[in-house]
Amino acid sequence: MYKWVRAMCVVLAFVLLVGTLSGCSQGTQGEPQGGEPPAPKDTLRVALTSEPPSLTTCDHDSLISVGLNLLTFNSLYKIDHASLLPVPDLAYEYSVENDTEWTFKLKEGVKFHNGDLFTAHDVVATIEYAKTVPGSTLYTGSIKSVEAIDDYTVKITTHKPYAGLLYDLGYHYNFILPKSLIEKGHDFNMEPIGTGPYKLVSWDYGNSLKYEAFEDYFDADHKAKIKNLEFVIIPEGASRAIALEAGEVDFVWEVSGADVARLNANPNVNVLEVDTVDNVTLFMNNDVKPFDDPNVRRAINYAINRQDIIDGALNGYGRVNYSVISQGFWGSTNKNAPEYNLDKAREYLNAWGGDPSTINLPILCSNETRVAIATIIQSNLAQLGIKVEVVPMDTATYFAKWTAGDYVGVIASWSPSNSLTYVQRFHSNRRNAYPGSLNSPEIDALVLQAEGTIDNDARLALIEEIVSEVNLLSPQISLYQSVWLRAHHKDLAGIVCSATGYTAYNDFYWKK
Amino acid sequence: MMKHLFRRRAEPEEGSMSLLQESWMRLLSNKGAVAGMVFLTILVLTAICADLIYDYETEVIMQDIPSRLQPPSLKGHLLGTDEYGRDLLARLVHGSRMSLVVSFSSVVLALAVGGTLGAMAGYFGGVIDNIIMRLTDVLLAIPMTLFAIVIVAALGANTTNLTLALGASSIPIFARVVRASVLTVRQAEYVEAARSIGAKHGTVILRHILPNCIGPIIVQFTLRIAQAIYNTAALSFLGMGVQPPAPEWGGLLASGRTYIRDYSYLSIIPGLAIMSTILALNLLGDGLRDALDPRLK
Amino acid sequence: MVIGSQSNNTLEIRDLVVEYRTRERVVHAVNSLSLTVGRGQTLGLVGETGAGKTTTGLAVMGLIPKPAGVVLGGAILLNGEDVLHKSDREMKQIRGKTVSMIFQDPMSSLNPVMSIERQISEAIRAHDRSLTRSQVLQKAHEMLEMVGIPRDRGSEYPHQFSGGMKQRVVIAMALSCKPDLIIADEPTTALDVTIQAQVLGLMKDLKDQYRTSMVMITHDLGIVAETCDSVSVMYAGSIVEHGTLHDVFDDPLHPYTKGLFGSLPRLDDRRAKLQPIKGLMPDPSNLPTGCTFWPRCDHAKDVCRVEKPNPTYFGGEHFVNCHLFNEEISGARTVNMGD
Amino acid sequence: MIRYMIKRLLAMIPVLIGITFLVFMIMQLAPGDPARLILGENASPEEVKELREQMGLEDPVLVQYFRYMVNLCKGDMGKSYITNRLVASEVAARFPYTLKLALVSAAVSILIAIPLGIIAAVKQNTIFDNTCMVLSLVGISMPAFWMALMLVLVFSLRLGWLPVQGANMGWRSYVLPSIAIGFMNMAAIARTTRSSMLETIRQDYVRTAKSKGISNASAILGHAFPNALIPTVTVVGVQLGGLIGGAVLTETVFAWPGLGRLIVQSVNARDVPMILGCMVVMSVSFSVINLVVDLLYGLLDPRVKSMYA
Repeated sequence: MYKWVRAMCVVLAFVLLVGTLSGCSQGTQGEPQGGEPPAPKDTLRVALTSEPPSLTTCDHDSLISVGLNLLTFNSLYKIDHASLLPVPDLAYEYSVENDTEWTFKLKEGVKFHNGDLFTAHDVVATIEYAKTVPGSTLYTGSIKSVEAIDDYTVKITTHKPYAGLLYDLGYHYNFILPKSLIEKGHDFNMEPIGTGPYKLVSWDYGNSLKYEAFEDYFDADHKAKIKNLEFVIIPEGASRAIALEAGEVDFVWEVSGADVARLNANPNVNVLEVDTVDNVTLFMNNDVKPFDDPNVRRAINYAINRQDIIDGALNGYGRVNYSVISQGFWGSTNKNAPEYNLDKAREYLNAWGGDPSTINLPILCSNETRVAIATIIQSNLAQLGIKVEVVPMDTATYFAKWTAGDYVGVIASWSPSNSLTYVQRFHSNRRNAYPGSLNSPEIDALVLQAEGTIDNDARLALIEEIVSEVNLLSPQISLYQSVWLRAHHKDLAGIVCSATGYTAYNDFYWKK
Repeated sequence: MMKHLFRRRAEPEEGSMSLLQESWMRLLSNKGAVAGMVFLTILVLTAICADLIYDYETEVIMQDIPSRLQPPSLKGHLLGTDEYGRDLLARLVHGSRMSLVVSFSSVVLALAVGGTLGAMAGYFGGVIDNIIMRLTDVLLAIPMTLFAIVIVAALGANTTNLTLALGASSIPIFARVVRASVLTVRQAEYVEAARSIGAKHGTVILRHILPNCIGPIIVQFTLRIAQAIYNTAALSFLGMGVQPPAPEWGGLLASGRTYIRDYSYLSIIPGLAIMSTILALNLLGDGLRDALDPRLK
Repeated sequence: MVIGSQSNNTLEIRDLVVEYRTRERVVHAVNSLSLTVGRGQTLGLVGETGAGKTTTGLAVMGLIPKPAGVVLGGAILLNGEDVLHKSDREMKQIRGKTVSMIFQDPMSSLNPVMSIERQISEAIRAHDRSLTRSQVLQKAHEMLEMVGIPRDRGSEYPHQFSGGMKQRVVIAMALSCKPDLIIADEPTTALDVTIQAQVLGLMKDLKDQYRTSMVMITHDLGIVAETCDSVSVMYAGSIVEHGTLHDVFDDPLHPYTKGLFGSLPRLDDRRAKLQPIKGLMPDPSNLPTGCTFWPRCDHAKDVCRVEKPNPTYFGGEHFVNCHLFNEEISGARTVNMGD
Repeated sequence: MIRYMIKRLLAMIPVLIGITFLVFMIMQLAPGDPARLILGENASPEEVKELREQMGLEDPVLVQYFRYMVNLCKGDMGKSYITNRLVASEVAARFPYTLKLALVSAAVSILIAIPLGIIAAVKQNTIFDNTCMVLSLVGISMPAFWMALMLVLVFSLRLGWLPVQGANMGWRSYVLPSIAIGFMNMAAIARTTRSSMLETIRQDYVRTAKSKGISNASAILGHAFPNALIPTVTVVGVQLGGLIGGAVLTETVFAWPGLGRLIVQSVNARDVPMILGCMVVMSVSFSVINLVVDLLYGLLDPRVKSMYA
């Protein structure tokens, strides 16, 4: 009898629980909670998706870390957020002699956070230090030597004529550190001391980072306008949106597509859609049959419906791209890019001559969005009779397999700052890092030529040529360019978000 | 004390019933355990017949973007659809198979390895016992979930590794249980007798000792399955277990979590499934313990 | 100390009825039981396990386990006051102070995680709040020494004592507030024979010293013979025979009493066969009608199955509840009991 | 007692060596090259090889393990592959968060569960008892991470009372995570307290206590409860140990900056030194909890205490 009562109670508790919860789920979804008073006007709070792996300049390739590096450091030339062109930063002009010797004139009176005065010696020390850091070749490899002509003149010699130098100097590896601290073996990860508009105040691991405006910042136009800058780490998309609505943060660095509608409905919040150069691409292993045949790759390229992917897997937030390079760079072109066309696809398949049903394309995916993309590709290619296998895996395995060349197809993305860096990746010498990528002597020659062309227009023409040639070869298939979503409190102004993913927090200010 | 006296007298003197039958009757008289058993039977049947109910490729895996995120309704999808337009019920049903297979096989694995180790330790004693027990000391000093996570971290996240990891982390518990039971029956007369007529060690363990430790093992087995279901879901929730798009309850919860604000059914329903299964196993486990070991009652 | 006219008796129980009610059944533990214990007297309450002796003792203490146990009727007079109608608060005052109980198993009746001096102090402090902590401790030590335990062992825990020593502690605890009545529930059953004698001797001495009345619950007739002034024989919840020690031992009347003596080995005639009482105690949830003993009685008559017997007195206290004596008092002694 | 403590502490050493060895060896199975992981996709094979030598990865595994242990004794757990930060300082920064949360939830769950268990036992089979027991059965069956999500759903998303995640809102940040972690413990502790109380309130010594004339309440609290505490402490210990493992999930749900989330991040990034560091700290705390529980037995139960001597 008692046991029965107890069993009934269990059932009842269940029903109640389910009832309550589902009741809650259908409950009021009305006004978002805006109870928090607006943030004090001298503080800007930003929600980040994850903790920066590092605050140093030389040991990471993380978008978040570079974004924070930009707060504390400057470079000789920086990549302008709007134009994506190199513009003067710590240097104010440069000149090139016999195509390999670059002389930079440096700004005077620039101070580091620790009070040191910035001079040419800091530049020499920084670049020489960066060259010793493993993994820096991509950014410092072209530089043969650096010397200080005088305190405010520095000469950089490249191994051979190299057009990408200004861009390279704009990468985080070449952000300027004070010589005195480099020599002391200072841990820039704990104390990132540079010349930047903000100083790091504290870092609560896994939780938050606090910055403070650097009063002696040299660039009066870009001096930080908000005194305190605080980053809070909020991994979950919905949580970031809620934090913004509740006034716990003022700026969300990455909004999840699922939250846009709700945030748009909130009068206190603006959502920004930032078109980026982040190119999400299906890489095929060009060493594996039949993907060594450009006809097969082109056929597949023609058969993939990008709009399906953007609608189905991305909540509509993406831009169709057919070219191997991201659109938006100087030198980007769509020439020869295979747009969605099933007839063309069949044509190329016939040119290949094999039986499509023998083609099997396993695609490695590191997250569920990519699984969704691969699934759409699967149904696209089914129309050609090509079989696609969706292979989900954890990031670490995915990464290990990809860099070891142990793959046939893989979805990945890349967002360099300029078209030259982008096309350099089509050179076969990058195959040691990316096994199975393009291997074409003609393209290699063109890339080398472009690297050595200092003249801007001539180089951009060369880049266009490379892109259109590579488009014909179709070594990889661009799927879409990401649209990154940012959101901020409506009183926040001066917001600049670059297509490369960065944000100039020092230009933000509070209205009123 | 009085109560105890009366109970003893009231119990019918039916020596004819075998111990197992008696336990079974006791189990049946426990309503909670019966409820648990009924639930689990239905669940297991569902898992077995999952393919008959929903086709894996077309209904569980295949995305149907136009019908994404439809809330539960009696007309369309009973439990709604997920962010890729897949029927949640279909994924739950197939997810039950995944959860049950992973947890069951991991516990069987743990029982096989842990049981053997425990039996050896208990039966042979001495150095072997010492080595095995120190080993379990080490394993027990690592929180179980963490140990499973480390194994998955090393081997990579997929279903097989998850099973291995969960199995490995339960080994010490079975080793302990079996060893303790073996120790209590090792000295029993029938074991001595079997040994004295020259039966092999293996035979003695398998034929004489293990059947007599079966009670605690069954109880522990049930409770471990509950734990394994939990851990399967937990690791998949962390992205370290079954990888999407394969359905697993914890994985469903993880992907539903993104939509918890507007489509909370995606996170409520899989959680309820996990909870009721564990609840059923706990009820059954408690019932079994009471039934198999009346002294604890 | 003496209140009212009828309180020559420390304890007087009248028609006590106690039941245990569980979901499945009702157990009739004590049925219409009456007994009296005179001042300074010791009454032996004798019977088999399950006869309701302990329940009777607990009823006096007001410690019948609730909610299963229910006192349905009767009266329990302690020094003339009916304890059945006392409030919890009043009962608290009575327990330990007026009546205390020594339980069967010293192993389990001491709290294993509390030092013995604290357990004794607790009893003292419960009835005298005016004492300081050290006075209480002092008293507890005195009690310990009185039962033969050195005071410096007071800070030890029960598991550090042997069974006999533990029972001494229990006795010290029971006597610590000098109660008028002690109910000793098989105080020596759990002890070795040699220790038994010591403990019994101690109890007897202390009882005399304090002029305490006592109910000695036991199934051991030897103990009764050694310690008691009068004896009540209990069967299935009621008294079947009562008398002074001599009455009952020299002249047992009830077939059950005789049976009890018959199941003892006799030293004077070692060849005499033991004559155990046949059968078992009846299920107390399903007692036989009429005389509860008839299913086991060799002399059962038709009337025994139907009617409850009334007491038949044989001068003084001695009475018996049996149909064999109800009608033919004179012939009773000549009844051939089957020898 | 102190000798016993020292003995127990010394006995932890081989167990810790075993744990580190086991975890170290398991992590050797991890595919992928740490050097490649550190350098990223842009490094050349020569650079990778150079770094491998620099890191001593070319040495035999046992040598690597020995070196790790020597460093560990010096308090050096190495550097993270991903962040290049010292593992020791990172772990030291994260551990207090885990510890604080564990302590708060343990304290709350114990303070609630034990009285509930006692009352349920005293009022056995009443509505109160049945409700408690049903709730606790549900409690021990409810996955903590799901519970966490449901709490967030109700109290943060629907009602907006408490923060969704993080540790930045003072005490309000602690409420939901500690409930999520503590509920299961509370259920388990209440169940054990109840069942051991049911046993002890029927013990003879409780009756003895009452026969001395002390009140029912003090008999239960003064006699039954201290004895019932012994099995309860065992369960509390097991549950506290579970807090450490369970932290992984709850901290992930609440983005709590503790060790649990750190280990999940490190696993996802295959950051071996960080995983090892977290495992060492968590296993040590796990062992310390077990030790404390064992010592508590000694305090609660004189029988155990005399066994130490």
